[in-house]
Parts: sequence; C-alpha cells; structure tokens
Amino acid sequence: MLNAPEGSDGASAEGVPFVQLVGPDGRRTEGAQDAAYRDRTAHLGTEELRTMYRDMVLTRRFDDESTALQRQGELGLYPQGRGQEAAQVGSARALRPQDFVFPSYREHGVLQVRGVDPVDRLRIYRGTEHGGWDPADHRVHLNTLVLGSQTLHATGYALGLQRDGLVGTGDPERDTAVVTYFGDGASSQGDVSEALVFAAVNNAPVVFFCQNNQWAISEPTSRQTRVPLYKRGEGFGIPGVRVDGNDVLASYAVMTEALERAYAGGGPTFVEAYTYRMGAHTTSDDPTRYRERAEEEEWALRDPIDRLAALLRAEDRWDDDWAAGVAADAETLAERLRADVRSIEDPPSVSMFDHVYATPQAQVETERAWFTTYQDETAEAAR
Amino acid sequence: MLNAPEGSDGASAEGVPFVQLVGPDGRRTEGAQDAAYRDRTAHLGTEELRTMYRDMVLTRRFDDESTALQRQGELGLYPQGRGQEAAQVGSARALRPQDFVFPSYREHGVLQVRGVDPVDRLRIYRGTEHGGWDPADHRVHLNTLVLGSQTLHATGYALGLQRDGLVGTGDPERDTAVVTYFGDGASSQGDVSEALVFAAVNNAPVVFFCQNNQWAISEPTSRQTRVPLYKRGEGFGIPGVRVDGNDVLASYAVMTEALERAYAGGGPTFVEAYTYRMGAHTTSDDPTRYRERAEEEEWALRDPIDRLAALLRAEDRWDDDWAAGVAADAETLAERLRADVRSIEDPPSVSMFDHVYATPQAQVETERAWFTTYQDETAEAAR
Amino acid sequence: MSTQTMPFAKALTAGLRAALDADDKALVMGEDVGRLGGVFRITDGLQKDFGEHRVVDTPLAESGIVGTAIGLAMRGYRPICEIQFDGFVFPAYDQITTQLAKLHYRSRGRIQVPVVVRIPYGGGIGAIEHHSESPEALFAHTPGLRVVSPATPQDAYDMIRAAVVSPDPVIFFEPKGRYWSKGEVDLDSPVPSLDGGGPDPLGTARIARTGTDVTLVAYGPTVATALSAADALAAEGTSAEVVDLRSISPLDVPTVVDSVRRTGRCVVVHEAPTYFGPGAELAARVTEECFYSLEAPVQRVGGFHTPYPVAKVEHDYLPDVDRVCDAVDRALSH
Amino acid sequence: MSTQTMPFAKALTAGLRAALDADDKALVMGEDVGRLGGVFRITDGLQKDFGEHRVVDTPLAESGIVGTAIGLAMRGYRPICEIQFDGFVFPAYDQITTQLAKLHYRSRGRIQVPVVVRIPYGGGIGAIEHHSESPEALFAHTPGLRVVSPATPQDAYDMIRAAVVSPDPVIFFEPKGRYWSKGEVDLDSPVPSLDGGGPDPLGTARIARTGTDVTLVAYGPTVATALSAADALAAEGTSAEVVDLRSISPLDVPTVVDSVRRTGRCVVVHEAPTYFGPGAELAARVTEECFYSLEAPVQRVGGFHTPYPVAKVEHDYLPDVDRVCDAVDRALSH
Ligand SMILES: Cc1ncc(C[n+]2csc(CCOP(=O)(O)OP(=O)(O)O)c2C)c(N)n1
Ligand SMILES: Cc1ncc(C[n+]2csc(CCOP(=O)(O)OP(=O)(O)O)c2C)c(N)n1
Ligand SMILES: [Mg+2]
Ligand SMILES: [Mg+2]
Repeated sequence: MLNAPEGSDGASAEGVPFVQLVGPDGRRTEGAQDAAYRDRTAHLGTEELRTMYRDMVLTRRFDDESTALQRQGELGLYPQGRGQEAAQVGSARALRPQDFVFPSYREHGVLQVRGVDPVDRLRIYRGTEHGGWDPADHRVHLNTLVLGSQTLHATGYALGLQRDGLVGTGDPERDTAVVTYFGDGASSQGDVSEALVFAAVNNAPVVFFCQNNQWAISEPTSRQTRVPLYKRGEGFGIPGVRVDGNDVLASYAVMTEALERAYAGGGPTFVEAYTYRMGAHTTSDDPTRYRERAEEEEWALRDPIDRLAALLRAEDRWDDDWAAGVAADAETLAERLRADVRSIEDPPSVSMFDHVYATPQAQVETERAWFTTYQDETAEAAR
Repeated sequence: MLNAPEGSDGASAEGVPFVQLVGPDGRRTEGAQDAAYRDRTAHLGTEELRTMYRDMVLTRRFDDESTALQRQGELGLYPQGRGQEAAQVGSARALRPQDFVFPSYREHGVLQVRGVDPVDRLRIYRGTEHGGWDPADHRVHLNTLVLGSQTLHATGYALGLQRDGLVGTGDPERDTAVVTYFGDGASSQGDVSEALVFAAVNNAPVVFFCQNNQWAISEPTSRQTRVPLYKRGEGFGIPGVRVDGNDVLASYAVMTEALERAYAGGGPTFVEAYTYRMGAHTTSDDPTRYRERAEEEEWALRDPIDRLAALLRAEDRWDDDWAAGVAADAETLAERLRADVRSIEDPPSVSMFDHVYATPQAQVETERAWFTTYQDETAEAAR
Repeated sequence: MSTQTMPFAKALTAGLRAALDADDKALVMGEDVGRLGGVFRITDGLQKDFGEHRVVDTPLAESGIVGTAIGLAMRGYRPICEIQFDGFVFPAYDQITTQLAKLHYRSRGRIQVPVVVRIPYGGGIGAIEHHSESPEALFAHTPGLRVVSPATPQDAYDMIRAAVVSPDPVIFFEPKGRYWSKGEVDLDSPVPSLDGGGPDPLGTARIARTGTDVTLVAYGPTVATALSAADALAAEGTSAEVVDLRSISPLDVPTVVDSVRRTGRCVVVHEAPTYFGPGAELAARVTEECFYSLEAPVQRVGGFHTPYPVAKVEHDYLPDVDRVCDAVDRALSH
Repeated sequence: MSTQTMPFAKALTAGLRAALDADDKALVMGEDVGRLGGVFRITDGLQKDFGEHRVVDTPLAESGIVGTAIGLAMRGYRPICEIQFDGFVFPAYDQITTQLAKLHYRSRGRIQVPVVVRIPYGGGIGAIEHHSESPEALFAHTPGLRVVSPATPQDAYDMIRAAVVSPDPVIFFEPKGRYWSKGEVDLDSPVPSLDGGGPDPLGTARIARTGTDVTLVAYGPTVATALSAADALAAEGTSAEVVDLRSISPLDVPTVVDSVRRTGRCVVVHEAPTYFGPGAELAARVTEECFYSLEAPVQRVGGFHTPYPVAKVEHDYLPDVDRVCDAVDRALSH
C-alpha cells in the first residue's frame, strides 16, 4: 500500500489504505491484504496487459490530439483525461459486453475500451451534436453534464435489469450490471446520494465508480468531504473500496469484485479510484491559479502509463516491435482525428427543430415552418 | 439494551443496539456500555424529571385536543405526534436558550419545551397562517413542509454562528448550536445529504436529529434505507448514534453529547431517535390500510409517557398532588385551545397581498389595487 | 359500450389499470402508491393486482423518482411517476428540465424517455402550504415536455392512457379539486392513436360549450368554473363558448383562434398566477392571430402574484364565476 | 467623479467589491469563486482581499449553496451565491422556489432572506449543452423573487449593489455574452436607495434610445441587439425606441406602455424560448393597456421551442438584427 501524495487531499492524504497491485515503480506489490485482489488478476497474461497498455496509450493520444485540435480552433472545448487512464481502462476492461455504462464527461478511456468511435466522441466539443453516438451500439450512455444526474439514470437502468431477470442467474452471458462514473466534486450533489438510497434499498446491480482526481475545477477534494470518499456509501448500506486509480490492475481487480457482487444480486458497490487530473480541468482552465507545480510534479511520478510500461518491462512482457505497433496505431488514430474532425460538417440550422419530440408537436412545427420561410426569404433577399 | 420490536423495521429490527437508560418497565438500565450517557443524566433530580413528564403530558394533551378540534372542523388537518414525546422533549430539554431549532412539522414536543404558544402552533392547520409565530421569540424556525429543506437552512444558520464567533469559546452563555429535526422518510431527500456534506466539510455546529418513527406515511423505514439510519452520517464524516427515542433520559443524554460536540467546535452529529408514530400520519390518514394492529399494540407497551411515569413511581419521585396539578395544567391547556383556536379570526382576503416582498413591488401593488376595487364593487353590487 | 358514471379519481384509476394491463412494461412508481394507493387513492388496488414490481413504493425523494424513471425508460419501461402534491415536484425539477425533457433531443432521437409524471394540482381544498399550487407554466416553457390536464372523467381516462403510450415525456396535471366530481366514462373508448396521422391526441382542445359572444378558455380545474360562468352569463343574455384546452404544451391554437375569430372576445381562466402564466402565452398568441377580429384585449383571470395563500382566503385567490363574469364584462364593455 | 471605461465583467467585480466593503455581513459563495475567482473571473481577487470566510468555495451542490445561504441570511448575513452556468441552477430550483421565494411571506415578514443568486446566462459563446440557456421566465412566474438583468457595465455595477442591499431575494441574471463588452462606469454612483420613496431601483426600465415608429423591448444580452437593429432601421428611415427593461420581475409596465402609446408598435426581444416566455407577458400586458393605440400585434423575437441547440447553429437560434428588423417589418406592414 502506498500513501497518497501529501498535500493533494488534506482529508485523506495521511495513510488511508487503498488497493494497489503494482507500485509506482512498476513492481507488483506483495502485501497480504491485497491477496484476494491479486488473484483476480492472475489470469491476465501478456496479451491482456498489452491490450490495456494499448488502450491507455490510445486514450492519451486521443487526449493530446483533441487538445491540439481545440487549440487550433477545431473544437470549442475539451476536458482532458490525462492521468486517469488506468482507473478508466482498468475498470472498463472488467466489464462484460452486455453491461451498460453511464459516464460523466471525462471518461475518454472508458469510451475507448467500449469502442465508441473517436470522432463521434468529439462531436459534442465541436458543437455539432449534444450527444454523438448511439448508446445502444456500445452500451454507453451519452455524456451527462449536469453533475451527478446520470447516477440516478444508471440506478434506474439497473432496476430495469432486475425486472428483466438479468441478475443472479449465474449465467455469465445473462447477468448484467451497470456502472456509472462521476467525480469527487459530483459526489456532493444530492442526486448522487439519492442514487445510493435507491440502489441500496433495491439491491440494484450498479457500481458507483467515483474518480477522485483530487480536484473539482479549482476545489480540492477536501472542500467536498472530510473523510475519504470510498466511505460515502457505507451509511447507505453500500460497501466501499478505495483503489489506486493509477494502477490499472488494481482498478481492474476492484471492478471485477464490484461487478461480481452486482451480477450475483449482491447489490451496489461504491468504488473510489484515487487518481489525479494531470491536466487542466478543460482547455478553458488555468490550473496555475489554484494548485502548486510541486503537486503536479509529484503526481507525474505516478503516471499510470509509465507504471504499466515499467511492469511490462520488469516482467519481460515488453517487445519493441509490439510497442512500435502501438505507437503506430496511436499515430493512425491521431491522423484520423485530424482529418475527420475537421471534416465534420456543420448541421443545417433547421435541424435544430429535429427530435425535440418523438411525435409531431404543433409548437415546434409552427416554428420550423416559420424558420424555413424566413430562411428562404433571407436567402432570396441576399441574392 | 433492547431490541427493537420485531417486524417494525426490517432493516434494523434485529438487535441493533441503541442508547437506553430507562427500560420500558420504567427501571434504569445498568449496562456498562451506556455508562457515559448515564452520567449525563446524573444531575437530573425529581424536579427536572417532573418537568419532562409535564412537558410530555402537555404535549400529548395538545395532540389529543388538536385532533379533536380537527374532527370538529376547527382545523383543516393535524399531524399527531403521539409516541414521539420522549424523543422530542428529551432532546429539546438539552438545548440552551440561545440554541436555534429548525423543525419539520411533527415536533409538537419541541415547540412545547421551547415555549411556542400552543394557539400559534395551530394557525397553520387552521388555515389562517403559513407560519404562526416569530422565530426570533423562542429561537424556533417555522415548520418546513418540503421534506428535508430545513436541514440546509439549519446548516447555513450554523455556518453563521461560526462566523459570529459563537462556537468553541468555552463560554456556556455564548457557545451556540443548531438542531434540525426530520423524519426517516425525509432522510432520503438529496437536501439532507447535501446538508451532511456542508456541515461536515465546515465542521458546523449542527445536530441532525432524525426521528425514525418507523413510517413515512405508508412506507416502512426499510423503503428508505437498508442499514440503520444512525449510520447515515458516517460516510460524510459525521458520527452517528441511535437512541431509544421512547426513553426521555436517553434522548436527553444523547443530545447533550451532540450539543457539547457542536459547542466545542467538534462539528455535527447525526442522532437517530428510534421511536414510533402511534397515531395516523395526519388526521387525513388511515393507517389500517398499511400496518398491522399487532405492531401498534407492541409499541403501545413502550409508550414514553407511561415509561417516565413508571420511573418516577419506582424512584419515589411521584406525588399524587403534583400529578393532579399536571393534569389540571393539561386541562387548562385544552380549554385554552378549545376557546382560542375557535376564536382565531379569518384574515381579510386582501392580506394575501401582504409580505410577498419586503419592499413595494409593482406587480403586487397593481393586483392589490385591482382586488381592492373589485371587492368594493362586488360588495357594492351585493348591497 | 360500457359507459359508467364515476368520479374523476376512479376514471384515472381505471385508466392506469388499463395502461398496466395493456403493456407489461408500464409501471407505477412514487411515494405511498402501493398499499396505501396514494394519498388520493388514485392507485388504489393496483399493487394488489399487478404486484410490487409494477406498482412501486419508492424512497421519499422526487429527484430519485424521476431520475430512476428515466433509467427505467432507457431500459424499455414506461414509468408512471406520482408526485404526491404540486408543491413537491420541485426537487425533481432538475431531472425533468435538464434530463427528461432533453434526452430525446440530446440523442437525436436515439433515446426515448416515455415517462409520465402525474401531479395532483390546484387549490380549493382547504390545504396547507405547498398543497394547492398550479405550476404548469414552469413546465410548458420547457421544450421537450408535453404538458396536459384533463377536466372530465372521460378525458382523465383517455388522456392518462394516451400519456402512457406517448413516446414523449408527459407532465400530467390532475385537478385534485375535481377528483370527486362525477361524469360518464366509456371504458371501451380506444386508446388515442399516436401514429401522427390524425389530430394530436394529447394536444387537441375541446369545445366544451358553444357560444357566440365571448370565448372562455380554460383547462383542468377551471373548465367547470368557466362552464358555470357560461350559465350565469346565459342568464344575462351573453352567449359564452368554452374551450377546454386539455393540453397546455402544445396549445391547440387553431381551435382557440377559430373560436375567438367568431366571438371577437376572449377570457382565459386558470389558477396559476397570471404573471408570466399560461394566460400570457394565450393572450399573446390570440392577439397575434386575431388582431383584426378582437373587439377587446384578451382578459386574464388567474391567481395573483403571491404565493398560494392560506386556506381561509383561497376563495378570493382562485378564479370563480364572479371574477370570470367580471372579466367578460370588461371584454364586452370595450 | 471616478468614471472609468471597463468591461461588464469588471464592473460586476467592482460592484461585488463595493458591496463586500460596505457591509461585512455580505459574503460571496459558490463553486470556484475563491482562488480561481469563478470560471468567468467575476470574483477575481475577492477572496484574497476579503478572506476565506467572506468569499467561500462551497461543495459542488447548488441546492446546498442556496439552502445554506437561506440559513445564513436568517442569521443576518447577505449571501451572494454564484451559480456557475444557467443550466446548473436547476438543482437549486426547489430551494429557490419553495423556500427562498416564500419565507418572507410564510413568516408574515418576520424573516427576511436577502439572498442574491447570480446566474451567468444566455448564449452566443459557442458553448456545449446547459451553458447557454435563458431560464428567467421560470423565476419571474414565482412570486417573492425579484428577477433582474443588467445590460451595461454601469447597470451591472449599480444593480449588483442594489441587489445586495435588497431585503428581498434577487435572481441576478448576468448576460455572459456581454461580459467582455466595455462601457463607462461611474464608480462613485450612489447605491440605489430602497426606502420605498423613489422609483424602484431594481424594477425600473431605462429608455436606451428614443424613437417614434416602434418600441423595441429588450433586456440583458438583447439590448445590444436591439440597439444595433435600431441603427439598421434608422438607415432605412424607421425610428425605433429601445427600452432596456433591466427588471423582468417586476416589469416596469408604465415605461413600456408610455413608449408603445407613442410609437403604436412593439417588438419584444429575448433569448429565452418564445413559448411561455417573457415576451408573452409583455405582449399580453402591452395589448391590454395599449389596445387602442396598437397598430399591430406585439411581435415576439426569441428562442425557439427547442432545447438550446448545438453551438454550430446557435446563430440562427438567437435573435439577431435581421430577425428584429423582420419583426419590425411585420409590425409596420400591419
Ligand atoms: C450541476 C452542475 N453544477 C456545476 C457544473 C459545472 N462544472 C462542470 S465540471 C465541474 C467540476 C467537477 O468536478 P468533479 O466532479 O470532481 O469531476 P472532474 O471534473 O474532476 O472530472 C463543475 C463545477 C456542472 N457541470 N453541473
Ligand atoms: C418533498 C416532499 N415530498 C413529499 C411530501 C409529502 N409528505 C408529507 S409527510 C410525508 C412522509 C414523511 O415521512 P417522515 O420523513 O418519516 O416523517 P414523519 O411523517 O414520519 O414524521 C410525505 C411523503 C413532502 N411534504 N415533501
Ligand atoms: Mg474531480
Ligand atoms: Mg417517519
């Protein structure tokens, strides 16, 4: 176990234990306390570890390229995920295909693992869509920007799974769970607590995955809670666990435990992934106004990708050709983004009237008709 | 310690311990685990115990008389407090005069102890006021009907006390705390959890006093939580305690502990008073639709007033003359209610325009003027 | 044809029962809706017949009720949420406004959220604070929601079934003061079709009484008031047409406009505060479309710019026959 | 007189600073308002100068922010809450609507809750969902709240100070698209007096430009649009008067009516959806009071009945000079 870097989170910096299977130096930990979690990763061989590594590298490349696109004016905004790749990839790799994900907005690594098209992921930031993909395709709901709201949707969806008989069958093809992602800041929202109430009372198959990245924009986690967040569920009857969110294996292991509980009808789990937002809150943010460089540097030593690379090397699972392939894939991703994001077309203005309702609605149709005529006349007049 | 009556609260019926100083038979308990609480009541002599008894008897008489007045059509509605007198009187008797109370709507015993005029307490149910008294007079806020909302007001008020330097001075005349009352049902509201967040993070001098009376209208507490409610605060960093809410001494003792913590700057406490709503939810409710007579009978054996009477008798603190005096006081109260509630005058309709704003506001003044003219004209026409 | 006379409340119960029968994905959820059958007994007997999984007593948290209903809808269910009283819908306001109303739009039609939010509303029942309000304008301004309110037992029965089959979220305002009023209900009336071909089953007004001198526009609890006023006016020789809007969003503008073009005068009656209230939109729209046929400005009769007042004065807060007639007089004297 | 040219945002900062200086019971609270100075930097530097107890970074929970502000106000403080963006006020909607708006009434004047809720609002900044909305009508319908929106740096400076001294709760809508627009500000202008003697300092409209042919009514972000439209109209020979409402609740009806009686035509411009929007109340009221002087129905130019659309099409959603001129044409062609 590793203490959290000092000063990054006043409430929990002092020796609060967390599940850690790989240390910052890339070596596997050996403490007996995490043995059960270690067993959960025993089956992960070179191929699986390399897959996770690749996921993380691609996620970071997506992040960097999206940031660059924003700087070039191709995107209006972009919220970087740098530093949180292990928590996201590790947890998402534990999911079954039939599981359903309710993200917040920084879960680029989760979307990567689930296969959501990278260009689709950026439509929202380009200002051409409020969503971007079909949630049914990869069983990933759209981003939710009103913090915490999605935790209730996730809980409701899980209640639906129960009704559909998809919990506790023992059949891995059938048993299904839901995971919802949210931040340390969002944890303060009443909706999150209500989701804990509804999930606990109904024993719903949902995992509350809270990424404590130490900051909610400029506010440190100590402004949201005075005890470690993983305890939040306890008073609702939901077991909690803190995991080293910069350790992809630990994140995976903790998530498999939580999912197993959900599949078997054991109800919800609250996971706190202790990690760090290495970048700015979004491309509009300036973290130098509120946090110390020293803190950023300390956390840089815990970079999750470096850690997994070190593990792969230490265990002779690294291969330069393979690594070059990953780098090439990342380059391909970046090229695709550069080309395809630029060519996302602006929607026609009249499309703003589409999908307000699923059925024809008089007010919308009246306004659409007015707008169409107005646009035509304006175009006419301009000719 | 006493197990809760079986079946009344699925989640917590099985032997969850609570603080109890006097058993249902009126005898003091002797368990070592409650010794510290016992000490907190050591100074309570015959006079103090009799005062509490009187408070409880008057509260019940208020309850019965109000119910009767409702049946007679003098009140639109009345929510009975029967069964919860010990939790309310015990906790309220622990308060200092400068402390501030934020009730919900069933805290007749608290209002009794604080000295809020009994007729004023019924104005809301007679439909002549939305409030009824001046919160400054007895440092008791008005009832709050939107469940849970008042817990945030209480927390904010406590933050104000901190700013005013009225916490942690060590001076009993200065140190001040806030207590907010709410129910097991209300505990599910997001606002209550947000209040826990704000109170914990700021170490606010506020006591969250949750009366778990086993029911939220027709829903048993098991629909609100799967673990005992006193644990609710833990995940927010707020210590919790369950007390036998039918034991006035235990309620007093637990409250003094919570208040001391608040006064000293130790922050909030979550108290769960385990009690029972012996009556209907309100005079509009019919509990036979959702709960068993057997349950009601079992709890009747734990009647808090009987218990204190038994203690007084067992310890030779009972005196028939004194008891007759209490009964006479209750009769006086009832008479006063019967006479004065009936004579509460209906407000003039035009008063509905008063106090919408503290300053003159054009829309209100326009409508008030219209209404006044309209009323005059209508009266004129009717003549 | 099985036409029966029944109270408005029972017609709603029958409609809910029919909806639960017709679609096993439909479910009722809310506070006390199970064994108790709701504080107004609208869901009376439903849990007994459909079970605890179809008629669900939820934790006491309105945001949680609507928020989990959204998740259930995403999973293919059709939740019918009960909010216990008008004044307690506000904790759910965020989920309704930012999520329920927008998910279809946000997803470009990929997600449907067929959630019904039932809200007993309106005053006149001598209740305490928060139990008599009319917040419908606060929902009608939000695109993505359908906002309706039946005025008769038949419409209660028909519209609740239409709301449940609607793929769009419906805020269903029930005039609680009318729960005990009786009317004929044809229990075999077909569920309104939503294929988009015919008239919008949730968005079509009804002429409740024909007339020639003035159009009274009302919905929910004030339809009865308008009809009584029309009686009173008839006695004085004024012929009033009464339009029962049924839908507040969208408004059936053609029906109203057609009526006002004929009568030349319009009075809107609702319990909600007049200021920024439903009558404002109606007045603006009617004036725009009937500018040359209007003999007088549209008159609004509604609640005042005060919180809903105490029970003892609510009779003077609520629109009544006298105030409607007074407004008609004003309209006629122009 | 210390008149300076400064951006709207800086005028707000100066106003907040003046308010904090003038009353040590005033305090600023919200998400990121401390060290960061808010995401729009409106509270920039205030925590440094007034300390962590006067400028408070709160937990991330809007209901908690407003709810605790109410408690602080009951204890004698004057909390100025910042909501980070328009779309995030809804979690606080219950506390604002059922508590903040009603406590003075509920207590028959015994409790004052002088809370200011600052909300950056409006579109045109290329933002993602929930960051460009105009929900003011959802507050104006609620009695007990004052709802205002300044359009110029001077008004920003004056009105925020007036809001802080107001004993009534004020929902203070800041046109975020105008934050960077500059104007003259007299920093010595007196804090408006609230003694009830003079004109209502928060409820009085301003004639932003005089004209004779048509009255353009606007507030907040659309005042600039209306003024530009007036320029364009002037070039075509139409003289437009522009009324800057400043207050949405209450409306300064006399000022608007006086103008429309002179011009005979009225166009209301706002970003909020037209349907059930502020223009509806204005149109209804103006029509009622100017029935015989109106040459054409009041025209409304506002947002559509759609959720605020994606950034790439917002230019066609928002009222612009062309749409205002088009509406004026319609009014003139009647
Ligand atoms: C209800 C609501 N309030 C405010 C915001 C504005 N906001 C966006 S992100 C953010 C900080 C969120 O912090 P956290 O939950 O820790 O997630 P992180 O950004 O660190 O991933 C805030 C305040 C919002 N999106 N929703
Ligand atoms: C926000 C809100 N939702 C619903 C209600 C309606 N309601 C009034 S009392 C009550 C039950 C409250 O139960 P509990 O909190 O346990 O308090 P008790 O009545 O048992 O004292 C309900 C649902 C309300 N007042 N406020
Ligand atoms: Mg964070
Ligand atoms: Mg209860």
